[in-house]
Amino acid sequence: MTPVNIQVFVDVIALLSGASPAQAVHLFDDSSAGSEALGTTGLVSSVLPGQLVRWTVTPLDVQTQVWIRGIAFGAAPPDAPPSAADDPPVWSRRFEGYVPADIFPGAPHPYRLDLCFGAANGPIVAVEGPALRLVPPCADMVAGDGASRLL
Amino acid sequence: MSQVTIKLMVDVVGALESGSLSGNLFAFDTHRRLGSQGIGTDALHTAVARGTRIMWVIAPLECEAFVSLEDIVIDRAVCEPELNSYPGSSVTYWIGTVKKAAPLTSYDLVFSLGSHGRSMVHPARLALISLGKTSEKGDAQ
Amino acid sequence: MTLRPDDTINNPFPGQLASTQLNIVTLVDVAGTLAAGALDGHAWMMDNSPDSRGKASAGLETACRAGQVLNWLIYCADTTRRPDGRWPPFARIVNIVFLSEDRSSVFGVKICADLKIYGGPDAIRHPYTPSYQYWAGAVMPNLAPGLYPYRLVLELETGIPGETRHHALDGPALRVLVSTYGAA
Amino acid sequence: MQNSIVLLVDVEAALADSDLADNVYLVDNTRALGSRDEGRATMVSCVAGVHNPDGSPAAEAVLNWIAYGISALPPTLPRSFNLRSHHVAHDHALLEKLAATTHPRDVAALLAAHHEEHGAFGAQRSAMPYLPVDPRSATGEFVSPDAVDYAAHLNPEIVAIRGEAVEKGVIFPALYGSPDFYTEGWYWSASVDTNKVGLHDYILDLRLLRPTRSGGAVTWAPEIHPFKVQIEVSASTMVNGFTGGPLPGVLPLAPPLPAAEGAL
Repeated sequence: MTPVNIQVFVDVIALLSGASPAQAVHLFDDSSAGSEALGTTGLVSSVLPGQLVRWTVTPLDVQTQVWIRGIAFGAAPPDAPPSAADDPPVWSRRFEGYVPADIFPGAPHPYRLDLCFGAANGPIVAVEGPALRLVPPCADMVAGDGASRLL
Repeated sequence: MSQVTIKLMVDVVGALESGSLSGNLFAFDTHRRLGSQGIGTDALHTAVARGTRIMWVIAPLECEAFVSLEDIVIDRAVCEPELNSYPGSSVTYWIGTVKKAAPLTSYDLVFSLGSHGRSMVHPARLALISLGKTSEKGDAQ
Repeated sequence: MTLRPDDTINNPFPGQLASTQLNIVTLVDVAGTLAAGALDGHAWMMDNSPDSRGKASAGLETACRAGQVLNWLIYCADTTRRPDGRWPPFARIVNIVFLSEDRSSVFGVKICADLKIYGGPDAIRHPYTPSYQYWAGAVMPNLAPGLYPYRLVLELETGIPGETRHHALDGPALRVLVSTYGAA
Repeated sequence: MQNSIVLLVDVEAALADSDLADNVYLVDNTRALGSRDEGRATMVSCVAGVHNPDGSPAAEAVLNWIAYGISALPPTLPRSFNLRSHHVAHDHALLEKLAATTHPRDVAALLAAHHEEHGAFGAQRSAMPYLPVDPRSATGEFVSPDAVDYAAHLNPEIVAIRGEAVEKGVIFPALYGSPDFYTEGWYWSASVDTNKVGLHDYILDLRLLRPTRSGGAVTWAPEIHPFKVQIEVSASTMVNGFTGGPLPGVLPLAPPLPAAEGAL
């Protein structure tokens, strides 16, 4: 089973100049099981039980710095601490994990993505809206057939 | 008539992130040997004399980051900077001539930063000091 | 070239566009493209120009000005080295072709100066000498405002050594705005 | 991660002192990572490497260098401002005006005005290979290549990056092209081997142009001035943002699951 890559593109300067996450943050994935709202902060990624999900963040203004500080699932309050502590440094955190095998498919699992930038104690921008949705294993076999043949 | 260039290098991302130009502005001039103080800091004191032509230009730290100098707030009895643009471009600079010598004339800089034009003021940290006072170290402070 | 009303978009800071570089970023899901045999739904474009339209779609309209430097960068959805040590297949830009307004033919006027691939070092002094591989160009300084569609031609590795496939994105365009001289 | 390292040079003072010391100031964009002495000649740029648990690099580290003259034209000017062919267009315009002129006095006046505004007609400006074809002061005014004052308005140019950090394989610099007007399309960039943790020296060779007048002619002689700079390489090990450990676990989807290590 190939992993799902969720790519987060951020126009850092726009975001820090007052643009909303909806304007300046774009989320994509390469799920072979079909996803919704690609390119928006409302991305719903279809994932399979046991599948590895990887998040990466890329600045559109390539010389600026942006990192994922934390990813919080569920209805976490907006001011809840992010999932990782201050140590290790934000640039050495890799966000990836396996989809639980024992969760019923169907319902989306929303998450909050906390972004931070160059400064150590700078602002954190919370991106609300994306979600993972578990799909039954057969959904992948139809859509992902061609890919698995090639790879 | 002498001319001095004051180059204002702005860390646009740092300023937007911290909401302040303090520590995110690096000001340079070409009058070190004539007594300018604090070159490379956000508290540059430029040594000038009556008749010195001063040019203020902007340089962002990164080529993708926009910054412009919207205003220079200074005692107009000392200098009246004017906004100019390079012919055939929308890039601007400020230019002014020192009308009278003064021991210390501090001035505010008003910047516009980032793709959505956030306005930010750098208050009274930069200054013009008198060329004649150059031997008195620290006098500018 | 007809001037549309929005070519004179009322940007409150007219200096910014020409004086900053723009990045036009394409994200390609290589595996998805190879499986489908087409880029549709597997490639998206974005930029960092505040007035652009169609961001995160295949029909990006980049708002820019004459004289401005544009960088075309490409990212692949999967860039993680495999457990067997191989890298996943990747995509590169092999051409940028400006088209007529209805995209039916190649446009006869030069749109960008020095439009080509960049990022190659002057000399490979060491195996670790970096190579960046991106396309860039400067919008011709005398170009009239208007919409300039273009085709982004991509080459995708297939994972089979020596075998590549070519696909094109026909949706993007540059929207060259009226240059505003002088101060805001 | 990309480090931008900018050198600001007081070219006029450096030529007067025949020395870059006290006349170069450095700024970079990684203060948050620990770079220090920003705005000074002694600036140390910090490079934050990240490694996988097996020691392989987990992220690329790249340095970019650019040098500005404090009195030179701003780097943000779009290319349209200073096209390399401008002087040809000016010469053509002059020819058209001359063709429409009959009186010798008008011809002389036209030539004088052209010389004042754009330099000598048809001048072989490339005879000074390092000078821009259309030299301008910081205020955008045309400056004759014969004017020694123009030295202050010229950008220094990085012509080589060498020294200990290069010899020891810490940085791998090369010269790259770009369509950027400012540098006439050249800049230096390097990748960093972030396994080489610690403080490292390297040398930037900066080329300044010194005008000397002998008889009626001005000669621009290139001078190479070495300048020592430091980088400090640090490295941390990549950890999983969810588990805090080296490996990925099961995603903490709500409702919280009991510990499910080894779900796969």
